[in-house]
This record gives sequence, structure tokens and C-alpha cells, in this order.
Amino acid sequence: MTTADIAAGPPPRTRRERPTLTAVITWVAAGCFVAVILGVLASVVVQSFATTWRGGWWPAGLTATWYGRAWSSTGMSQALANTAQAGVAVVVIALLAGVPAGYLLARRAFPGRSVVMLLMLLPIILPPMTYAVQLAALMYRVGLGGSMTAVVLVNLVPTLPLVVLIMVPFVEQISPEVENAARVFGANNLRLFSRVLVPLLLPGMLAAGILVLVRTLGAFELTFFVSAADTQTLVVALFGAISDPGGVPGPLTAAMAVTYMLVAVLGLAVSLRFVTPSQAIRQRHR
Amino acid sequence: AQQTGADEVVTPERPTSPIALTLLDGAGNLTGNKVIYDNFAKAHPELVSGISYQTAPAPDVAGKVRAQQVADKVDISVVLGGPDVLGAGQTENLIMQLLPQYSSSLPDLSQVQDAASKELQDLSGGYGVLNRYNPNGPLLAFHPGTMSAPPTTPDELLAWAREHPGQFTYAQPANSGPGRTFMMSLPYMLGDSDPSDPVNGWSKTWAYLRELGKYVTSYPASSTIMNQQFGSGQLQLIPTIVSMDINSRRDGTWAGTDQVAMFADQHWIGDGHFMMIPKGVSPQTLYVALELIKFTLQPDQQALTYATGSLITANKNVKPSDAPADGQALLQQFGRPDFYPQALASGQNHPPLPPPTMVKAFDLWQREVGSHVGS
Amino acid sequence: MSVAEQTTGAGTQGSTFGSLQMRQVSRWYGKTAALTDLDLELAHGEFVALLGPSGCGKSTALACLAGLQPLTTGSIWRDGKRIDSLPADKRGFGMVFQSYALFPHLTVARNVEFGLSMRKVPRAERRRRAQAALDLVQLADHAGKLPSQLSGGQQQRVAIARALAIDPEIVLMDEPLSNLDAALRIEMRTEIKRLYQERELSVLYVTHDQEEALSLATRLVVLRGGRLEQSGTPEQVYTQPASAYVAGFMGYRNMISARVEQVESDPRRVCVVAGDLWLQGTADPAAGLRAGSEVMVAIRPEDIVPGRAGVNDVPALAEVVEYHGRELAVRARTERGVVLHFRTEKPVAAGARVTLGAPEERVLVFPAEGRAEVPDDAHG
Amino acid sequence: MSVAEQTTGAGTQGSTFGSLQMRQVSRWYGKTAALTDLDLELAHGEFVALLGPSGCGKSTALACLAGLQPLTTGSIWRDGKRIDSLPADKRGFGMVFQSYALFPHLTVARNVEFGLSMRKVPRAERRRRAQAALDLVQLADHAGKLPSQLSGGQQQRVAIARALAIDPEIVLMDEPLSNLDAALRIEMRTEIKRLYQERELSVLYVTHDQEEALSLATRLVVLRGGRLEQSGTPEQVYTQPASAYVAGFMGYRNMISARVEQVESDPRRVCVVAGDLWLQGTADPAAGLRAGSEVMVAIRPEDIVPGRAGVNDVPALAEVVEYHGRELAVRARTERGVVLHFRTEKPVAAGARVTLGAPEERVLVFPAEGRAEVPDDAHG
Amino acid sequence: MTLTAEPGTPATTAPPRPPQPLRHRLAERGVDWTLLLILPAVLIIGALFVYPFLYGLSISFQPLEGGDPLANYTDFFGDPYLRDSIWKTLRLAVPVAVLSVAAAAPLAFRMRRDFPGRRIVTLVVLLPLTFGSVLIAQGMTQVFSPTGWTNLLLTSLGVPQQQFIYNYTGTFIATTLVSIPFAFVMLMGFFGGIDRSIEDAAATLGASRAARFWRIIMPLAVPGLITAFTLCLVEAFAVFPSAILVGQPDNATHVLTLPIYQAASQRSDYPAAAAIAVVMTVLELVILGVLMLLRNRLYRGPATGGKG
Ligand SMILES: Nc1ncnc2c1ncn2[C@@H]1O[C@H](COP(=O)(O)OP(=O)(O)OP(=O)(O)O)[C@@H](O)[C@H]1O
Ligand SMILES: Nc1ncnc2c1ncn2[C@@H]1O[C@H](COP(=O)(O)OP(=O)(O)OP(=O)(O)O)[C@@H](O)[C@H]1O
Ligand SMILES: [Mg+2]
Ligand SMILES: [Mg+2]
Repeated sequence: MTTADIAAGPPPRTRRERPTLTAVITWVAAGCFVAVILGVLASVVVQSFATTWRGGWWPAGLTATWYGRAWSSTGMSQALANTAQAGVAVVVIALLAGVPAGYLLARRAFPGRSVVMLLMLLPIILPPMTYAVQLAALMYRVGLGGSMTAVVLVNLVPTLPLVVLIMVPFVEQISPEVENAARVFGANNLRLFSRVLVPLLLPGMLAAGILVLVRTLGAFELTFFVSAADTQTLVVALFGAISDPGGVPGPLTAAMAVTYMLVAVLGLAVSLRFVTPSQAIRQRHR
Repeated sequence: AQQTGADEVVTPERPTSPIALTLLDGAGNLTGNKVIYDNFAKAHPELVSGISYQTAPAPDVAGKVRAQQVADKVDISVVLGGPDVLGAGQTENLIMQLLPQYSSSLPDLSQVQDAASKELQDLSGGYGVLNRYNPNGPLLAFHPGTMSAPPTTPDELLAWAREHPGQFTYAQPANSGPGRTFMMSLPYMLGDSDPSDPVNGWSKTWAYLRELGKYVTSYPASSTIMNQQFGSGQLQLIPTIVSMDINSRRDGTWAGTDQVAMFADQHWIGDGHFMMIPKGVSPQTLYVALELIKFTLQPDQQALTYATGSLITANKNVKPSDAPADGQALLQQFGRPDFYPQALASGQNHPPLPPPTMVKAFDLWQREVGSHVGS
Repeated sequence: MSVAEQTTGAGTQGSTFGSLQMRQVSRWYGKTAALTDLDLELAHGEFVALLGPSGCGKSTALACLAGLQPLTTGSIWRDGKRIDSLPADKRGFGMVFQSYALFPHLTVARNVEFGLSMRKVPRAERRRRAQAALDLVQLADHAGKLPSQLSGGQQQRVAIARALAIDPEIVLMDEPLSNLDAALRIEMRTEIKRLYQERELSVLYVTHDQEEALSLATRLVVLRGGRLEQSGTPEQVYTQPASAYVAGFMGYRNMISARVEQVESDPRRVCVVAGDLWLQGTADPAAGLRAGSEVMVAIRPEDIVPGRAGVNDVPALAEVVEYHGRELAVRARTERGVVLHFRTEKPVAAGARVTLGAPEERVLVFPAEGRAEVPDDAHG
Repeated sequence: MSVAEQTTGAGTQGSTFGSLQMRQVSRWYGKTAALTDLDLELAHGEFVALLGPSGCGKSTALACLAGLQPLTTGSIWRDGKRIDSLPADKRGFGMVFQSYALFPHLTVARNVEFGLSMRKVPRAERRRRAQAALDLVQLADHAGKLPSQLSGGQQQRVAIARALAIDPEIVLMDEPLSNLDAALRIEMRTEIKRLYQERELSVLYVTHDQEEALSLATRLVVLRGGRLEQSGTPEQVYTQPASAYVAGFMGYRNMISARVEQVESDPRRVCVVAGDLWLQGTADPAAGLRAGSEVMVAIRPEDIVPGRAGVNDVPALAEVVEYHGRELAVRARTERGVVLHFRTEKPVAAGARVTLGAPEERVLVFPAEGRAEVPDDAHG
Repeated sequence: MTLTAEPGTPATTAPPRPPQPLRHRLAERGVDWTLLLILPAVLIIGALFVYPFLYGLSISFQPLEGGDPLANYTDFFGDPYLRDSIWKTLRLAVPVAVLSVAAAAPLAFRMRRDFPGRRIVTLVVLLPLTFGSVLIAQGMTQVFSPTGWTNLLLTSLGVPQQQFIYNYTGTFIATTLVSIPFAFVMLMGFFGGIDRSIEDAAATLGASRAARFWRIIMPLAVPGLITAFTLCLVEAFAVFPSAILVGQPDNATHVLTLPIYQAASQRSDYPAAAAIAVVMTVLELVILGVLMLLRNRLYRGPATGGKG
């Protein structure tokens, strides 16, 4: 080929990269993962509409009556409201307390740092079962038992350290010079956080927030022991129903699960709408 | 921080204004009886302002009650649960002894309970009042399309399982009514030395279950899972209990054509739900809770439970014919009218193991049988 | 609540700035000292240029003044009040960081507005002042971009605009023009000078550009390994460097090791010898040079004149000739191997023989130190 | 496995570098163009200095050449082979980034060794070469530090050492000396020149320092808003800038709007008038100037001579006098308000009356453009 | 606040220096008012966790039957069935954590670049997290059952039917499904913070894409990777519902949480439960201690390469 040939050809718009082996493997693996997830999701949805489904590709018939039963029999609406309330409160408080703590643990080498670190580590690694009852008793003793406050407080125990631990590497990534600049230009601690660090830490906070929310939504033990009938969350209701020794029909639990999923997916989609966790702060070119 | 066991008797006091009740269900009692409790609230607005319900896995109930008591702030009025819940409540000193202390506030149980129920009621040591009773099983469920005659003795069952490995199983006794019923009936069928002592008196049972376990690929973690596997045809033969047979067909988990059969030497193990009152409730709550227990045992209320798959109620004076129309229809459609009435009349009735003994049996089962699965 | 009070306090209060002093400040990073017993003063209306080789502690000094680094020892005073424990956000200085340190998540405009919004300046006013600052640095058209979308020089200008927008009394600038092209650099220099004069700023300015330092500063301060080496007017430092080190740093490119041959009756005049070079030079009488002392002779390339038939003449061979526009920069070597750099407007070809001379008063003689010709790192 | 082949291939292969060409390259960022139809060549052994104001696309051009930015249109050729789809790691260029881009997690030594270890250079050899590169930039003592523990200038020197350690044939440098002090800067410049000559490198060098460009480069290329404005030897560009834009960028600080009064018989000689200034100047005949044409007159401050009684003399008042060391930089104003910058070694006091003149051949006359005196941003 | 404390300088220095404020000396050690920011977190954890934790610790030395305070521990270690649950937990948790991070890292890395459908992919990957293990397990019983979709698909492709659930595999799949998104969320943000120009620099120095990933991106991401791994490991250690619902809780997935649950809930033997929890905690602390030590020795700092 002569140079003229190539030069005459249409200019390459942008350099297209050939997919590498690792890329192919990654995408295939991701594809499998996504397929399983969607399969699980679809099966639960299908099951929730099934009259009977005893194996095979498709249930025998479809019906929407399970939803009615799920809604009426288990106080779902109350539980939904509680879940939303508790979820939001826990996320907000955990972030408010956890982000500054994570910041300090990442930036400072102060005396006693390792003790604090350990203190933050323990609640995450201890199974909640081992302290749930005592914690609940404490809540009842101070007169909070059964209240929404108690539900929020006990859920902070495993989630706050989670926030702290996740934030540490995120903080380490931020150049201290940017922080210095903010200080010089008159930002006190509060403003340093609200105007500079929080925006820069947003991806990390979002990650932490999602995980906290999920933990709170999914935390059964702690919530169960302190919640009263009118403050229980969805999972407590759901777990109670699923573990009903009488054997609850599959489609009924599936219907409850789908309701729960809808709420969760909605929350997730909304949060992703506003921030993408990977929103690279310094996205350079390309 | 443990609650002291001082048993001062609280005197019930009629509340001057209606109070709120909280029922904590650790046994699926609400499935059948919620309608009764709602009726109570309707019937006695002067006592009850409202009832809220909470459900929980049986093992977690005690912890919850305990947490409230340690803090001296009990807001659960009534605990609903099986013998396991009652046992835990009793050993941990969490629930009130209702009989004989409050017998004056309760109906005369001898007028209400038949012999089998009474045996179970006595096991409770007066810490609870039976509000639901079923001779549970064991029964064997099978698909008539693939099996004409199911085994009728443990030996036949073993032989069948040997020939069809992986097609028979039972759910873990600790988490399943059918599983534990099956396990508890075996000492009687196999002629073990002491059916009430799993530690020293069940040698034949343990040997049998170990042998049977060789042909089992896994023990499902709950009845629900087992029922689904049976319904989808992965399993050909499972032990079951009466209510589950009815509900599984009604809910479509099983095919409507699936059949059940008794053992030749049938030993029914009974099961029931108790109503319990946690220590630390106020005299007013106690008063209303006792009223609720009384109300629940009324014949007209018990008759309502037929609509939820019961074949027998907690009040011996109630007959299926007393059931409301929907209950009648249900019994007609799923209640195997040609099978259950005479089946329940035959065989022997036994109460289940008392809770602490039962836990030992579960533990032993797990070590002796469960831990060897698949290895 | 309290936030409002605090920050409003910072910018406006203390409007009668008199002087800022570092006294005996040391700053250690682990086991190495970046600053050692440094005394530095910035009086009202002064424009102090901080000079020194790479790594000598200039940026650290600025960081200490701004309150960004704790002092290991020493103190900082403002108008007789000790402020070294005042947090950075209460000091109200403007600062241009060597690394720019722009807020990556804010647009150019918001970067510039940042200091103003910390001072609770109302929105409209903030806009206006940020706009003015951006006009100053010729970036009004880029106001909506993020820092990562700017070129290096544009980023640097944003940093300057950000520091000036808050109208500070004291401005600390760390090589603020290093990434700008010559024309823009001169222009920005003029703008900074104008602002300095109009607004009566007090400026501490780190630069490595001699012309910048000379043209802007009212006083030059030269650091050496974290210590103060010389402080004086531009003219003083330029013409009378206190040491060979300062000389090397102020454009005295010819640094020749020599020995004193003779000290004249006027103790300022010495005669030194280095190879085949016999030079009449000027020394500080306080240095106490005697015949035989090891010395360092410093001569600027501009002060060596080819073809001059006066004192200090020496024949040499032009080795390398570089075109520098109006002038040529020539490296020549004497017969005994002494290298001399000089500049000339007359054409010289590589390989040509030249005679070089230098006026006696421009040949500076310093006592020799352990150090090599070119000032090296503080810890080098 | 494949990694080894790829990287070994990159550095050593194609050892007979002839030339590198950008042909008609454009690069758009969203809707703004950073480069437009740029043709740029770097031949074997050339040292090309890329000049241009901040934001004109210099860094972008380097990034495109290095394969770090996709081209929007156009192509890149090396020795007749089209390489614009070759990924950056296969091109084997050495590059010094304007932002340094040091690996924050590696020590200085490991940063410098990085390119070598990518080329599978054995450990001992790698050490040795990294050491040599660090010696070159006088950072041997800091080899064990992390980049964040270095001063700005030290970081920049690490970036230089890293690029040179791999012994590349083609080196792209983006303002590599901008953060160094004057003495070190000259020294590093000499080192770069030495390496360039010894190792027969081909260098593309972005700088904003005119002296650096003139002393190092064999060819200067001036960009303007992403386009090529002029390319030529240092002398050509310095003495015969192609446009007022280039002139403004090459140190012609006096840019005066004027009108042609008369074109002489020699079309290179024109007479222009601006206020009270009557000037004899030199123009490119190709510009086709006629009497009445709007023009821009460019004169360097160095070329204006005070007190000269020759052509182009004009009385003026010295307004601002800046001390620049050997010289003074003076801003003067004629009676009719034309501002003139000049430099002089003779003492001039602010407020003094001076007569200024400039040789005819140093007064350059260009056709006026829409643009203002000082080259602004590409998109400004 | 300017506590002008006693001068700490030795008497040998000639000029008496102004005393160094306590504040600076503390600041050099990292102590200043900002440190108060850590207080809310410490208070919350201190109040709500330390007391129950210490209580649990103390009752673990008070066996129900009285006697030897170490009885609960000797019981645990003396019983091979219980002791083996340590090994069974590790056998599950470590591979799950490794696989999760290994699978999530490349995917999260790719999320740095903008491509069509990125949001959707992110959403789908994150779904299992929001569902939690109970729901995942519920769905798995259908999808992976012998007559479920997966096996129907396999058999239609000619692959023999597989047993995916009610064994180790079941729990492994369920735990991994939740753990991957867990790691993904953390890593995605983390990769995003790495300055691209550093990668560019590596490219010009001849680093291939793989070399760039392994030599530049990974080391910078390692603190994040270790954090992610740590948290995945902890999650997997606490595996509970899926060990019961889709595992083989009596044998292959008899993980440490099960005896804790059984002791606490079925036997109401809180001391024994607490003792096993203490064993589990110590085990985790040892593993995490090693990881954190590792993390502290690695580079941690800004992921930017100079100016800008
Ligand atoms: N990622 C980006 N998005 C949008 N615009 C960009 C981006 N990167 C660069 N630009 C713009 O492209 C133009 C050219 O930038 P480039 O970095 O090449 O300039 P430069 O000549 O190197 O300038 P300097 O001398 O200041 O470094 C500038 O106007 C800049 O604002
Ligand atoms: N965080 C740190 N840890 C260890 N040493 C450091 C640290 N920061 C700076 N140093 C060292 O302190 C010395 C002074 O650094 P400083 O940044 O003040 O130099 P500088 O005068 O600004 O140099 P430049 O002109 O190159 O910017 C340098 O030798 C540097 O290596
Ligand atoms: Mg510096
Ligand atoms: Mg640039």
C-alpha cells in the first residue's frame, strides 16, 4: 500500500481500540453475572404472579391476587413507610458522623488512632446476633425501645463503621493541597467539608450511602429486637413471613419480595440518577 | 441484668379506658387466628383500642421479650407460639404462669380440651393456654402418577429410599414441623426403649435415621423448601403433616392430585399453639390479655379456623359442621373428607417432646445425622 | 451561626496591617529540616521576592506563614500579635499555590468565587469581582470550564485570579507565572505590579526568574537550605551578593575557584589567580581575605567584555556559541582550561580567538566554601 | 507473556528514525478546536521548540503525537508509516508532562526506572541508568523519597530524568524547566543540549522562555490558536517574525497601531505614522502595504535607543523605571500618548525627558489584524 | 487557646526562644480541634456498641452450668463438629472475597470510561445489593433448581443436569452474588479518583495496557482493594441466611454463624453463643490485622501526579 492510498482514505474519527483478551473475559463474566441477576429477578417476579409454578419454564397460570394478600395480611404499607424512614435517617446520620471520622483517620496520625480504628472495625466483624439482645435491652432501658429512634440508633452500630472504613481510602486519594487552598481562602472546617470535601468525596459517599442503605434495609436481627409492631421494617416483616413455620406459599413471599424490590430499585435508580459512583472527579479528556 | 424470678402474682385490673395490644407471633398462629383477634377488638371496644401484630422466627421471640424485660418496659401483650417458644419463655423465666393463678379469669379447660389437647396443655406447665391443636402427622406425601402404593412401615421406607436415592428427604427437624414430627414418631414405630429420651432412649431411631441418611442428598432447611421441591417433582416422597397437606394443595405448591398416606402403625404427634403473657405487663394489659384468651376459645370463634386449613379446633365442642360456608367449602375441596376423618380417629396420639428435650434431639440429629449428609 | 461570624471576621478585620514576621522558625519533615531558624519580615506595602534554589524551603516558608504547616519551633507575628496558632482560614491571606491546587469539582468561575463566598459576599457582588479577576488574567471566556479542561498556563492564571479576587491585604504567591509564555508573563507581571500599587498590597512572592524578582520586588530575600542567606533591595542583592552562593544564584554564571595572590592597601581590592587567569577583583573587607586564601570568583557573563584592552584581559578560545536573539552567548576556554561564559552583540564564531576582560568592580571575590559552583539542593 | 514482547519491541525497534510528521491534524474538545489542520514535522536530529501563548494547543499537539489523544482528523506518520492508531506504549517516545504526572506511589528512583523495567532492562542495568539520570538532574540524594515529599522543582526534575532514562530517540518535553531557578535552569538547559547532541536525540520542546527556545532549538515553530503560524530557524523567527502575532510573542513588546504614510521605492521600506510618531520601518513586500493601510508596528525594547540622533527620533517622558539588574526597563510616553518600552544601561529617572530612536531595520511593520497587541488565547 | 507552655528547648541554645505553643506541638502530632470531628462517631459506637460487646465478652466466661470460666471455649474447641465450622467458614469466605474483588475490579475499572449503557450496567450490577441475601436465595431456589431455568437451559444445550443448590455451591453463588456488587460499589469510586495523566505518563514510557493496570492503577487502588476485600470477607464471614436457605447447613455450609445462632436462639445459651462469637471475632481480627498492616505499608496518598 502506498502512503497516498491510506492518506486518501477517510480520516479515522477516533482511535478505536481492539478489544483485548482481558476485556473479553471481563465482559463475558459480567454478562454471566448480569444474566444470573436478571434471572433471579425475573423468576421472583414471575413467581409472584403464578397461580402454581412447580418447575419448568413457565408457571401454569397467572394471577395478581398474591399482591392483595401480601398487602393486606402483613402490614406492608406501614412497614414500607418505616423502612423508608429508617433507611433515610440511618444513611444521613451515618454519613454525617462517619465521613468526618473517616477523614480524620485517613489524614491524621494522632495518638490513639489505632484504638479508634479498632473500635470502628469491631462492630463490622461481630455478628449482630452476639450483641443484638443486649443492645436492644439498652434501648428499652433508656426508654427508647420500640421507637423509631431506637431502630435508627441500633442500625447505626454496624453501618457507621462501614462508612468510616469506606471513606478512608477515598479521602487518601484527595490531594491535601486542594484542602490547603480551601483553608487559605477562608473555609473553616464546616465549609471545608461542605464546599470542597463533600463534592470531592461524593463518589465515596454514594458508595457508602448505598451500602448503608442496603445494610439497613437488610438488617434483620438488630431491627427486630428493638422494633415494635408499628416500627418494624419491611425485612422484619418479610423475614417473619418467610420463616413462618406454617409454610407460606412461595408466590406470597415472592409478591412481598417484589414489592420490596420495587422500592429498593426505585431508591437505587434515583440515587444513580443524581450521581454515578464512578463520576471521576478529574475526568481528563477522552 | 437478668430478670429476677420473683413470682409475685399480678392482679389483673380492668382498664378504665381501652388499651392497645401487641401480639407477637412466633408460630404462624396468625394465619388461622388473626380473624378471631380482630373480632375481639371489634367486640370489646371498651377494652381494646387496637391490636398490632408482629411476626418473628420462633427462636428469636425469647430474645425480643427478654430485651424488653431487662429494660423493664414490656410492650408485647401476648406471645403466640408453639411448644418451642413456650419452652424458651419458661426456662428463661420470661412468661407468666397463667394456670392455676388466673384460672378464675379463664374458661374451664377441661370443658374445652379433648384428651390429646389436654396432654399438650399439661406439658405447658400452665405457662400458656392452647389455642390451636392438630394431630400433626407424620404422613407420607407422594405423587400418585409415579407411585401407586407408598411404603407403610419404616423398613419399607428405608428399602424404597435405597432403591431411589435422592428422591426421599425430610426437612431439618429444627426448622420444620413435618421433619420433627417424623423424627418424633420413629421411636414409637421402631420400638425404642424410651421415646421421651432422645439422648439415651432413641438408639434404634438414630441408627435408622443414619442409615436412611445415606440415601438422602440434602435436608432442606425449611418445610417451604421441601414442599417446593416435592411440588416441582424433584422429590417423590416426603413426610408431611395435615395442615401442610391442605395448604400446599390449596396454594398450588403441590398438584391437586398429590396424595398422602398413613403408616400402618400410625403414631400421631400432636402440635399446638399457645397463648402466653410476658412478665412485666401492666395489670390492665393482663386483664385484657386474659379476656382475649377466653374469647379465642369460644366455640363460635374456633369454628372460624376451619377456613384456614384446620381439621380440628382447640375446642372439642366445635364440629366441622359449625364452620362458616367458606370453611365448609375448603374442607370439602382440600380436606380429604374421605380420608382424614377416619385417619384422625385411628392410630395413637402422643404429645411432642417437651421443649428442652426437643432441643437436645435437634442437636443430636444435627450431629448424628445432618452433619453426615452428602459426605 | 458561628460560621458566619468567623469567616466574615477573617477577611475584613485587621485592616491596618503593619507587618508580618516569622521569628526563628524551623520546620522539620521527619528528620530533615526544610526551614531552620528563619527570620522573615513582610512590612506593609512591601513586595518581597523570595529566591533560592529548588528545594531550599520557599514553599514551606509560605505554607508556614499561611498556617498550613505547624511550626516545629519559632513563631509568627502580625502587628505584634502572635498568630502562629491562628488557623489558616482566619488569616485572610491570598495565596497562589505552586501546584495551583484548583478545586477540581468547581468551574473556573466558581473557583475564583470561592474565597468570596467564604466571606459571605453577596452573589451579585461575587459575580462581579470574579468576573473582574478573570478579565485580569484573560480567562473570561473559559469561566464555565472545569480546571481539568484547561491548559497548564490557564490553570495557573485561574490560581492567580482566585488569590486576587478576595482582595487580600497580604498575598503569598508561589511561582505564579512559571507556566506562562513570555508575552503574557510580562503582561501579568505588569498587572500584578499595578494591583500591588493600587490596592496597597503586601506581597511575598516566590520566583526563580531573576528579571521578575528585580522588576517587581521592593526587597529580595535569598534562602539557602532553609536559612536566610541575604536580604536587601534588588540592587543590593544584584550588585553586592553576600556570598558566592547568592552570586551563583543571581546570574553570576562564571564561578571560578581561585587563590588570593595579594590584598591591596584598599582591602576591598584583591588580586587572585586561577590557572592562567590573573584577576583584579572586589571583596568585602569583612571577609578578611589574605594572600593564599582559597576564594571563589564570580563574574556575570554580561560583565565580561571581549576585546577590551584594560585590566583582567585574558586570551581565550570560543568553544560554543549560542544564538540568544540580540546577543550571542559564548562559552570560551582559556589556555589553562578555565571556562568563561560571556555575552556579546558582535558576531563571534566557534573556534575564534578572543581576548576577554572584565571591570575590576564587577569581579567579585568571596571566601571559598565547601560547596560547588552552582547552588545545589538544601540537602544535596 | 505478550506484555514482554510488546514493550521490548517498542523501545529498541525502528532505530533508524528519520522523521515524524503530523499532517493536517485537528483535535476537538467537544465544540472547541484545540488544533486545526496542523502540519508539524520533526526530522532526525532536530530540536524543535514549540512556542505559542497559553492555551494555543501546544500540550495537545504533544499528546496527539504521543498517542495520548485521539485525532479528530488528520494523520501522524513516522518514516512513511502511518502511526496514528499505534497506542502510546508502542511509540517509544520520551515525554515530560507539563503537570509532571509522576507516579505518586513509587519512589523517585522507581519512577525513573519505570520505563526501563517496562523494557525488561535487567535490574542492575536499570539501577545504573536510573542513577545516572538522577545524577543528571541532581537528585541522587532524594532517590528514596516519594513525589509528594519533593518540592515543585524537584518533582519537575524527576519528570525529566524519567523521560531521559529510557534513552528515547524522540523526546517530547512540555515546559520541562518552568519551575527551576535561574542557575539550575541554565545548567539543565546545558545538560539537555549535551544529551541532545551526544545521543543524537530528536526533540520537540514546548517552552515559553524565549532564551531557552533560542539557545536550544534548531528550529522554532510558533502556534496560534491551534494552527501553525510560523516555522523557521531561531534567527529567522527572531529577526523576521511572520506576523505581528509572532512578533508580539518573540519579545517585540512595543506594538503600535499605525497607518502607512508612504511606501518607498524599495517596497521593503515604509514610512508609518502613529500619533506624533513618524517611523521609517521595514515590511515584507509580500504584505502589499499601500499608503493608508492600517498597520501594526513592532519594536523590541532593546532596539529602542535613548538619545540617538538618527532616524525615527521622538521625544518622550520616562514614566516608569524598573530595575532589571544590568539594565533598566523604562516605560516612556510621547507627547501624543504613544507608550514605548525600552531598556537602557544608562541611569534614567522617572519623569526624565528622553529622546528615543530605533534603527529602521529593527522597526517591523505588519498589516494590521483584528487582534490586539498581545497574542491572546486561542479561543479568547 | 494559645497556651504558651513551658519552653521545651534545652538550655544549650543561646537565645531564649519564644515558647512554642502547645498547639503547634500537638499539631505536629496530628492533634488539633479538627480532631473533635471524630467524636460523634466514637460516641455513637462507644455508647451503642462497647457496652453490649463487653457484656458479651464477659458472659462468654460465665458458662450456664457454672464452673470453669473457659468451659465454653474448651467445649467449642473440643467438639470437632463445632471446631470444623472455622474451617468451613474460611473455605467459604476467603474464596468468595477473592472472587468478588477479582471480578469486581476489572469491571469497576472499565466503568471509568463513559460508554453507552453505563448507567444501566451499574444499576443491574448493584441490584443484588439492594435485594439482600434472603431475596437472592429465594430467587435462586427457582433459577437453579433441578427443574429450574438454568438446568433447563443446560439440558437443552446437551449438558447434564447440575446440582447447584443445597450444597456448598449454592451458598457460594448466593454469597458471591451479593458480594460482587458490594466490592463493585467501593471500587468504582476508587478507580475514578486516579489521575488519568499518570496513566498517560506510563503509556509513553512503554507500559502496555496490562502493565499500566498492574503497575500503576493497581498499586494506587490497592488501599481501596484491600478495604473492599476486607469488607467482603467480613460480609462472607457473617453469611447466614444463604447458608441455610440454599446451602447445606448441617455439613458443607455449617459456618460459624450457625452454632452461634443455635446456641443463642434455640438453646438460649447466650454464654456459649458469645464465646463462639468471640472466637469468630478473634479469627477475623487476626486476618484483618494482617490486611490492615499490609495496607498501612503500601502507598496511601493522593492519586495525582504533580500539578493541576
Ligand atoms: N479536556 C478538555 N476539554 C475542553 N477543552 C480543553 C481540554 N483540554 C484542553 N482544552 C482547551 O484546549 C486548548 C489547548 O490546550 P493545551 O493544553 O494544548 O494548551 P497549551 O498550548 O499547552 O497551553 P499552556 O501553555 O497554557 O500549557 C485550551 O484552550 C484548553 O482550554
Ligand atoms: N512532605 C514532605 N516530606 C518530606 N520532605 C519534604 C516534604 N515536603 C517538602 N520536603 C522537602 O523539604 C525541602 C523544601 O521543600 P520546599 O517545597 O519548601 O522547596 P521549594 O523551595 O519550594 O523548592 P521548589 O523551588 O523546587 O519548589 C525539599 O528538600 C523537599 O524535598
Ligand atoms: Mg516550591
Ligand atoms: Mg500546556
